[in-house]
Amino acid sequence: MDMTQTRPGIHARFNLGFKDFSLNVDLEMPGRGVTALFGHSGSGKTTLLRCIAGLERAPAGYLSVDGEVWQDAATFVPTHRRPLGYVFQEASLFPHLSVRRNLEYGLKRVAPAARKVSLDHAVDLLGIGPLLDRLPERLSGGEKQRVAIARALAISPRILLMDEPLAALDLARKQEILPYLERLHDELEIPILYVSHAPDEVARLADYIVAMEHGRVAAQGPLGETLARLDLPIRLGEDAGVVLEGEIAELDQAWHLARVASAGGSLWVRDNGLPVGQHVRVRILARDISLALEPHGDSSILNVLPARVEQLADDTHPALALVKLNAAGAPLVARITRRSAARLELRPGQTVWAQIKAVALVG
Amino acid sequence: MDMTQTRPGIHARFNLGFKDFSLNVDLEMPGRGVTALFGHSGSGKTTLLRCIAGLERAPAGYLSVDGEVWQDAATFVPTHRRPLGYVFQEASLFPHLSVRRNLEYGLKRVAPAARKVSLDHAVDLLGIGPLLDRLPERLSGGEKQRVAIARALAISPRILLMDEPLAALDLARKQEILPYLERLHDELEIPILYVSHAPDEVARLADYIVAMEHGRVAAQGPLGETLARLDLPIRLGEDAGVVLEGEIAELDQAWHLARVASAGGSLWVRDNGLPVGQHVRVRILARDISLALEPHGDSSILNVLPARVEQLADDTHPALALVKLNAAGAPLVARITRRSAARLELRPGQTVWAQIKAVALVG
Amino acid sequence: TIAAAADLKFAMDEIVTAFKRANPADRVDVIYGSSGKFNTQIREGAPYDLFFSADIAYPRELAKEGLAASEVKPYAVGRIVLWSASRDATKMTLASLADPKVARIAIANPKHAPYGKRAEEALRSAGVWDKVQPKLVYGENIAQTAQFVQSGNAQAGIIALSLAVNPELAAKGGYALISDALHSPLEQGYVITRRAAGNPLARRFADYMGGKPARAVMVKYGFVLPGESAAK
Amino acid sequence: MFLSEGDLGAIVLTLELAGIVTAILLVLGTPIAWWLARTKSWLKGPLGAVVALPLVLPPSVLGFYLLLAMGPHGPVGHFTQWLGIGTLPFTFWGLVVASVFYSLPFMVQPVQNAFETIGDRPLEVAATLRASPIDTFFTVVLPLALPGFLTASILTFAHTVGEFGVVLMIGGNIPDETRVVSVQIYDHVEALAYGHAHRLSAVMLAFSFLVLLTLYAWRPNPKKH
Amino acid sequence: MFLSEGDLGAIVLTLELAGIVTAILLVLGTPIAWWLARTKSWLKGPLGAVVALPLVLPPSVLGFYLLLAMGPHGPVGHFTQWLGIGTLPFTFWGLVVASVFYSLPFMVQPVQNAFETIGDRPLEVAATLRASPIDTFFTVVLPLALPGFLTASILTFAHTVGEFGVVLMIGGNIPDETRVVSVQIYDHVEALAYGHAHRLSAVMLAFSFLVLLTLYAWRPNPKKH
Ligand SMILES: Nc1ncnc2c1ncn2[C@@H]1O[C@H](COP(=O)(O)OP(=O)(O)OP(=O)(O)O)[C@@H](O)[C@H]1O
Ligand SMILES: Nc1ncnc2c1ncn2[C@@H]1O[C@H](COP(=O)(O)OP(=O)(O)OP(=O)(O)O)[C@@H](O)[C@H]1O
Ligand SMILES: [Mg+2]
Ligand SMILES: [Mg+2]
Repeated sequence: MDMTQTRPGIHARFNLGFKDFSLNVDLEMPGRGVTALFGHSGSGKTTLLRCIAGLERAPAGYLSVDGEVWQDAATFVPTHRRPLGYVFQEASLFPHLSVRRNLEYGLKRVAPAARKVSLDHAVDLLGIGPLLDRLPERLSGGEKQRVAIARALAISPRILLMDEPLAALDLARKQEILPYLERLHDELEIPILYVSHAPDEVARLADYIVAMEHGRVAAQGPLGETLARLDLPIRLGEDAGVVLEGEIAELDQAWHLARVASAGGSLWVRDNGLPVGQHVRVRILARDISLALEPHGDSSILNVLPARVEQLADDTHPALALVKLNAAGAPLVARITRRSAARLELRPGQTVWAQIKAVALVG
Repeated sequence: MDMTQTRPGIHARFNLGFKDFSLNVDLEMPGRGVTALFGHSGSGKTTLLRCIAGLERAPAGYLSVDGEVWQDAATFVPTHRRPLGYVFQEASLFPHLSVRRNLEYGLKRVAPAARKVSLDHAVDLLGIGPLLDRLPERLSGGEKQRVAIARALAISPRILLMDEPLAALDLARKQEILPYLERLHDELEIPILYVSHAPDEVARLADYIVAMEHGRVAAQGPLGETLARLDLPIRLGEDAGVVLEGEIAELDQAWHLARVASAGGSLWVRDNGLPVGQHVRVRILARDISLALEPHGDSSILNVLPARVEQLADDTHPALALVKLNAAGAPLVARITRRSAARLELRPGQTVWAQIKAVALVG
Repeated sequence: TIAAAADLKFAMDEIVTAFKRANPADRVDVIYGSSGKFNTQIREGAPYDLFFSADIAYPRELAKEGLAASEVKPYAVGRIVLWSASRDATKMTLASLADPKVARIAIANPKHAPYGKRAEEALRSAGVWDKVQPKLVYGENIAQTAQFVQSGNAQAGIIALSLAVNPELAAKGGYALISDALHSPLEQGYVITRRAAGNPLARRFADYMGGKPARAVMVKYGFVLPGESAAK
Repeated sequence: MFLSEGDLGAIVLTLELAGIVTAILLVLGTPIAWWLARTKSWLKGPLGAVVALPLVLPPSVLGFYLLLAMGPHGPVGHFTQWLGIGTLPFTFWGLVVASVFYSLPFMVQPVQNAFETIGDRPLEVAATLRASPIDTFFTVVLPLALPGFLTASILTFAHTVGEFGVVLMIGGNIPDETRVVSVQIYDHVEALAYGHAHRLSAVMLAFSFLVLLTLYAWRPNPKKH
Repeated sequence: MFLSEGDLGAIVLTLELAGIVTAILLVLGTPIAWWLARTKSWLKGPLGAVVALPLVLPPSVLGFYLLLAMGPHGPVGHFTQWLGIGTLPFTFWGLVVASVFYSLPFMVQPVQNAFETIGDRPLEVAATLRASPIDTFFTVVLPLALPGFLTASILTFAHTVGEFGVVLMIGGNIPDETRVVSVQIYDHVEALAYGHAHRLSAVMLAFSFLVLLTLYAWRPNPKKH
């Protein structure tokens, strides 16, 4: 085997069989940023995370993280020596310890010098301060899950594995936690492997996508590219779209708006307090783009970009079509009805105006 | 107390105190359709369901379901005598029984004459057929949850309590299960109390909304009305919007579209195979409506309705405004930037064109 | 340390008290128990210096195996009595045990308890064994046998004379001495163990046992001394 | 023959006794364990402690007290005589009663533990699936507590087989009625019939080993909750 | 005085013995229970059964075999003599060894059950939080198995207090060294000194009741998992 040499990023190859299921993956994931694990219920996401954590021992597997070999023919680093944080699909708090002592459990086992995440801050942000002295049996479902997230963060892991961590949380809470996770992976430069069924979470957080199907990897790649592919087996459904990179070019303080200069052109987004020059990412969903043959000044739509039609493809429903556009080099995807496509006589090469109803700043 | 007389619907009044939390609710919910329970993590949703199920015994509580008193000063019907189905927040399968025997557990305890739900059908639809002989410990998170749903359905309950039943499921699976639940409550005419954090689920399923906050009911009312209220403490965020009633007026087979005649006007939606004349419900999200001062024929937007501005209100972000519209008597809500509102000089009484990018058929 | 058969308990306690009064500097501990158990334990190195057995066969065995430091000497002869807590046993004979009103008769286990063996012999000699046998219950030792009778669960029993004169039992019912002609003599013997070969105290106590005060005590507690007959 | 007829009789008697005692204790100990596991009463502690008390007395002393209690002048004896079934000592059923009393903690404690670790959730689920409390008890609680029942049964069975202090006192060592194997082996040892004792001990050990092994084989694998 | 000096000595000795035996068994029984709970080896069944076997023999017969084994001619005796510590019978430590052997199943079985019901998840969680297996054992497994340990300790303690068959055989009833309360009470009963026996029994029962009650009070409330 020539795979034992030092390579950056995460390399994982596992073959593991249960009675009615087998996992066969060979993955290369970036060593930083968020990798979203996607896939149907029962497609093997949890099993993959468990293999990476060393909780499941795939025979003849291989795993290296940033050049460190955690598993190969000769090596099997036991879980407690892998510097990872794991948020289980079920919160799995220690029932005999109070919330506080659950949080401290891992923290105590990390050398003070290696502590990089502020537990107090995590506690505040996850809103579990008032719960610290309770036993887990007295927590609500979402409260448990938040404690489990804080517990995994408290050990300042060098890689974070999260199995649907936000599934039991309400939207408002999610919207508080997501930016925190984003900052975490930016500041600590740790890779996060994130299982989620929520496309908005994925689109918002992920830099890299792995789609699982029947224990195999159906597709993998960087978020932007992958989302713009029209043939992708990942059905993001309502949340198909693209992500563009850019930077804040101008702030409009009166209207609380910020102009993002991206490859595709200028886009106005809500001002989230980021300074001019800040590198950002914007997500544009296919469902938010309508096409017009001419620009209309009297509409409430702020962002209108000229673009060229590149490709038309089927969508999930026969009434709909996906239109891949090229806006000054940046890929965009629009979802419109086939009838509209016919009425506007859309064809590759044509120039249209992409009216973008909503642009979300995602990092 | 004069509350013991027979009243249709569900009447619940509970006061229950934990150490740091108290539940104080006085609720009237319709006796059919789906009531969505909304609220932050820890706001008391699970506790309320438990009180209704009789798993928690609120002193001096009152509960009647369709005129049958389940709890009052003199009565406390024990849980096993209440004809309800309960899907717990954690799947809670019996660990010693196979999936099949978990499903049969409740079924066996229901008189054959009272069995109205086809177990086989539920099993098929939830995709758990291949799992029947497994023990719960060998299931994935989503698989467990699906079994739990089937198990609760199998007893053909007269009221269904569901605590975030779809939280662990992927979008595709959700989209298979939701219509099934819809049909179930239509066909069986059983009320469903449904806890969910997913606004799309709520908007799609719910007829009635109860928003909880700190153990109290912050708002309650029928879906349509409640969603159109701009002052509502429920922050549906991205999924604010309205629901209109209507019926299928015309089918456009070539483009797989259907025209819905609603109070607000004609709307084209994807054809889901429903016959002409069918009563339907369509959901229009605020984020999907853009406003223009004139109609534009050259856009890909199919649905454009004339409407009158009724009210302008703040949204969650200072860059945004919610605009309440009146389209031929039907309420619509649009979310646009404040800058656009200013540029278009929107004010109450003005006539605008509501360009509706997407209309979802939700029942 | 002295290992003494359980039936010696009362007599030995008094003798030891007297011995200590005479020799205040000496320390004497007595342990009571089953002779068979002591026999096994001495073979396995139990720290007993003197062994007063309820059956002379045990010390003889030890002596034969070279575990004794003295000859085996008889110190008493045990007698058995018929006793009842619920009726006047003084008027009973072995034959009256066949009476159907006597549902249960307690004897010590003839297999290993010397008193039980003599009881069986006596019943056989009296010719009532066959009639009585189905009614028998067996005690582990003579004390347990007495308890069977005392608690009223057995209507009669054959126990040691030394027990029957105990105030605890004498208060209830009464006893009838069984003729020693009906059974082989129950010789009780002692031996100094090999361990105590160099222990003068052991020898002094053995000698004291042969002395007059000790013999008087033995008689008082219902033992018949070797070569004498039962005093009634 | 390898074993005497008396030995065989004793073996049969022992198995009968241990089997019956275990069965009775399953029936009797289970509700006690359930009550102790679920109650919130302050009596839980004291009653829990009382259950373990018979263990503290030496068996033959306990036997002695039982003999007094069950004898013609004791309270239990009065009761049984009033029932018209005479007194219990020196009968097989006397042994059974005494062994039940003595082995109670071996049954109650492990079963109580098993009940306690089940928690409320399975009971709640069963209730929402229409199972009455009794139904739930048999279809959910018992199966989930199975390992506890097995442990309890093993301890009870083995202990009843080995016990002889109480048995000797209450039973009176009557062949084919109360002379169980433990007493028989004891007699052999006391009579210095070591060869006989060894043989019988070996048979009992081998046999018990098989019984225990069978019980173990039944034992389900640990469940993840 | 209410109790004689000999009685007091015996009580102290008994508590020492029961305490030491319980402590030793906690140390000795726990790894055995852990192994039995976690192993997937086919030896699990047979070894599990072997642990329960000492129970099957009557105590004094077991004592007899232990006496032979630990005596000057037995294998254990040879070993201890070779170690230069003489032979164990008729010493306090001989009692301890014998009681440990005899009470092993009372410790192992309930603890094994407790270990088994914990399941894998808490161990996995601890591993992801950097706890080594030994660390996990002390910080997660032991606390979660506490009720099992309490039951085991109660059974072991009470049983050691009450046991006298083995103790009498191995200990030889030597005052202040091996004459424990159970033997003392037994002697009193045998000597028909009932009053004395009653008093001592009552003291033992009362005292044990208090000890057990304290143990019970410690017992944590059942946890919902
Ligand atoms: N047994 C209990 N003892 C004390 N407090 C409790 C107990 N059960 C729940 N609580 C508290 O009551 C509050 C409401 O809990 P509940 O489970 O009803 O919340 P919820 O709305 O279902 O939240 P989630 O969406 O997170 O499941 C929470 O703050 C919780 O901590
Ligand atoms: N211990 C096991 N024994 C046998 N089969 C198992 C075991 N654990 C999981 N499986 C099966 O392996 C498959 C993959 O499970 P896994 O938990 O990885 O799915 P998942 O992608 O995490 O699904 P979900 O989104 O529902 O959590 C499932 O079909 C499951 O039933
Ligand atoms: Mg999973
Ligand atoms: Mg909840």
